[in-house]
Amino acid sequence: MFDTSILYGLLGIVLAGLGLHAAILQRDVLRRILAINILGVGVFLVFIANAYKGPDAAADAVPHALVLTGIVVAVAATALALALLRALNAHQEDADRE
Amino acid sequence: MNEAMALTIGLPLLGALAATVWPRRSRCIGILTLLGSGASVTWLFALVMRHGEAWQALGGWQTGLSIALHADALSSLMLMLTALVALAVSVYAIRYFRAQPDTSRFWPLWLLLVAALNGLFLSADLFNLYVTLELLGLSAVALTALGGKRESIRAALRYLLVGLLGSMGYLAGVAILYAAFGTLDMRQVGAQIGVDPASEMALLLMTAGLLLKTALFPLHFWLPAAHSNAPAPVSAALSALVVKAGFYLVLRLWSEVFPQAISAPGAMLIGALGCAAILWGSWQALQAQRLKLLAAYSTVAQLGYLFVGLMLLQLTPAGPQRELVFGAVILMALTHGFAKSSLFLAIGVVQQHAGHDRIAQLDGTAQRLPATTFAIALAGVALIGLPPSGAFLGKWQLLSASLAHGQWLLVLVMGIGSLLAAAYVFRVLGHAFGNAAFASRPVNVASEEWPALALGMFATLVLGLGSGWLWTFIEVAA
Amino acid sequence: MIDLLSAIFILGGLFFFIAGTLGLIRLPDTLCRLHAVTKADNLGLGLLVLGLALQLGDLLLMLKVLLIWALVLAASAAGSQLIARHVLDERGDRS
Amino acid sequence: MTLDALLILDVLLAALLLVLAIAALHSQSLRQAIILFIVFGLVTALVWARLKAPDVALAEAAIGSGVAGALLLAALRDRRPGVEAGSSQQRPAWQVLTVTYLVIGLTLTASWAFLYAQLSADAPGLNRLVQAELANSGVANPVTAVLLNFRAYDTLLELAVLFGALLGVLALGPQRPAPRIAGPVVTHLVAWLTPLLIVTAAYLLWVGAHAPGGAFQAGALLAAAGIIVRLSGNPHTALPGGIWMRLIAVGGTGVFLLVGLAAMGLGGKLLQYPADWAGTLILLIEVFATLSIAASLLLVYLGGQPRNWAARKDGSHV
Repeated sequence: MFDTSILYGLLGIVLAGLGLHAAILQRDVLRRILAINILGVGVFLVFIANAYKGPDAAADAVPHALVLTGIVVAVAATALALALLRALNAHQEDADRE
Repeated sequence: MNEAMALTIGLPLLGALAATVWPRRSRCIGILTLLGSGASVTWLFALVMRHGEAWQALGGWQTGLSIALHADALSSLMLMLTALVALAVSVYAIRYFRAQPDTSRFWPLWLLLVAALNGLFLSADLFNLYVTLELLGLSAVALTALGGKRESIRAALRYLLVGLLGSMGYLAGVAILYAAFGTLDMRQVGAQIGVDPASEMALLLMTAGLLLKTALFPLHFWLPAAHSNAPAPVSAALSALVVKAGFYLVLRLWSEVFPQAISAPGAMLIGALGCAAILWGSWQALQAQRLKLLAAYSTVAQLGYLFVGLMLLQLTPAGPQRELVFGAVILMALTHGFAKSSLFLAIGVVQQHAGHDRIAQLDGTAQRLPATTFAIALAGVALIGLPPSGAFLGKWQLLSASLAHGQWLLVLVMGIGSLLAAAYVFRVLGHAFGNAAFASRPVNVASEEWPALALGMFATLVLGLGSGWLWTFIEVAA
Repeated sequence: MIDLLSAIFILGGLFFFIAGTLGLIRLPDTLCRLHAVTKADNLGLGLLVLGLALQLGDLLLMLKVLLIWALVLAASAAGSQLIARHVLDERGDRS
Repeated sequence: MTLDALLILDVLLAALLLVLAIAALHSQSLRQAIILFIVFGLVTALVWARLKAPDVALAEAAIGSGVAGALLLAALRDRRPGVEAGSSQQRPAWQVLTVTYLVIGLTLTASWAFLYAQLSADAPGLNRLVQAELANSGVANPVTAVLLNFRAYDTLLELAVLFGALLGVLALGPQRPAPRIAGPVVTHLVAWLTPLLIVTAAYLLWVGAHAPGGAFQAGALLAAAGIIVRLSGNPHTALPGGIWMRLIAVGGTGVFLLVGLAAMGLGGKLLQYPADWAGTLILLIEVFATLSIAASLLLVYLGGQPRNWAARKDGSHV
């Protein structure tokens, strides 16, 4: 049996796998941050794909709310990571100047 | 009961907000709200002691639709540990962060961290736990970076990325559980867990994510840098409380949500990793040149004991024997919480007075900082597991459980671990009591030295002598 | 009749999009590419929006769709101006 | 539309998303990677819309792709040009192979577990409960009902997470210098786009009670207005200084928590709104949450503590 939920759910798992792979293997911090964000989208996709109950039925609202929460948490974490990266670069520049 | 739970989480959160709005009052606000939430933890503790486990669905909606909070023996003991360590660390932090930009940066984040810990210990909802994990992770990272040095920022960034990977693993497990069982409530999920692909995959993903956050060997690679480069009060909280939160969650999930899905080889694997952590962490602690690094590696080792305990817990069938092991694991976790925070605070005092924390150059510390050296000794007694510390009884129970299962290897590993711990503790004390190159007058700043001392006393004396009461409490509240 | 008209508009819009994309890939330098892409945005999206608006049958919804077109137009005009200026700046630096 | 046409759309969207993810993760230039990631976010928003999750689609477009994209591009600009730390080093082949095989194995077992969960376990989910209680929740949009009533505690802590990230960013140092003044075209565009964004944000906030939208989407749009004002080279971001800025930043979490505690004081449980007041209280919480979210995202975009953050009422600095 083939249906939309399964297609998108599997897509989510593959995206999560790609993100995980890059998050472990990439060396550049900015690229790791991108990878973790893509991993996150993959996990969110599993939630939303499961919430989809077909073209005629109402979708499950609870996973939608969870993913909304997840998106905000992800952007908060990304912002903190980028600020740390900026502070680290500033230190690096000071060190280079000396 | 409702009120006690809500205030335990709400007061520190409210304090974090107030300390942000009025930065010049942040210290005062911080101490007051921590006293308040400590009082509500005590209240909750008393209620659990009298009535047993407590459970409530927030918002007044039926369970499943809304988020549930619960308090039982395990969570109220962890809350109590958090409240006491947080108070002691705060008293120390008053002096440590007395310069202005630091004060108003530390307190809001610190209160947020306490709120996250309290929320995590009280939550009974799998997705809500993810949110508390992230709140805990982000505030811990921000606090680690407060040192401002390049090393602390680098360690904080790595800590953040690792923590995010860990919570994503956890969240992926939650997604699969929701797809399979259609609920996020711990009890409702636990009732449906079986030996099926969804349950086992969720168990794997959630455990792996949490082990990354709890730094079980070989996933500990981020911990020494983060814990040794953070400011002293933050190191104390990270080692004593934040990694414990991850362990608490593994313990909670394994014993209440997933017991059906855990296989014996899985439990053995965790135990084996715990053994490796004990040996590797103790060995690295012995090699460390700096006190803070020693303390951080010792945390890696001590976490190993907790996971060995978790394995023994899985192997022991339900009954009074299992309750003994359960109590032993909690006792070990509590003792390490008090001992390690005591050690980190004491190291902070030494570092501020000596200007460094290189072990080889600490001769004469005992003469200048007698109370702090005593605190290090007390913490050391608990880390080695000598009587009368709580760890002695905990280890004793774990050893007898290992013997009961015929696990001779475990006995050997724990023996070697204790010897190594003794070696690294006495290495530090040996230098501290060594002849001073210069004998300055003894320093006595009470608010700086007594928090470490009080925490050390708790680890060795109170938990050791009061441990019989602990098992009664666990029995009553279960 | 309306269906036929909107089909023509949408197909026309698609044609411009494909042409713009081809231009983006094949043309030699940034300014030429910019030219191709803005054509696709303005004309392609305009035709697409027209075709869709005919299908809606609700005046308010039609206005909303047209507003989207106007916003994209303004944004792409400002964006391509910025890109072009950046290109010119870089050329100026090099010479 | 027939089912087959939808299937083609599904397969195309899935393939596009996959290609974009791979390209974003493995493109040579970092700038390209970030731009591809933003496009990836926009296509993700399309997928959410396709899967009947319009609230999530709006949030993804505004926050996941919009604000996150702006943050990433700003981070890119912080770097010294030409330096791509670590990109020259290669990991040893055995590491790459081990990780690749482990991740492939994990992906396959996870797929199997998901298929099992989807096909055999077939859980009904919580939607039945949501629909049954929707009439008592004070709002008509089920997602808003879950976010601000049924699972309001999650949302409270989520606001706290955003607040924590903000505190962390502010503690790391002063904000970035403003970019140089943009040309007249951009300045004019910003001048009439900003009011439009503010109006749209207010609309999204209001409409969230019964249709897709709500505090998070509205807050992100408001933040976007501030970001483009900033990007046009204007040093001001319309944020008030000193205690007012701090009050706005904590207001969302604060009002939420106080309402929750007050509800408990009236004899209910934490966050148990009195039935008649639910709609009003939710709107009140959402208004403050929107302002807080907008201020937090904007401050986080500025990358550090603005000079007037810690100012006292009389304008002097702490």
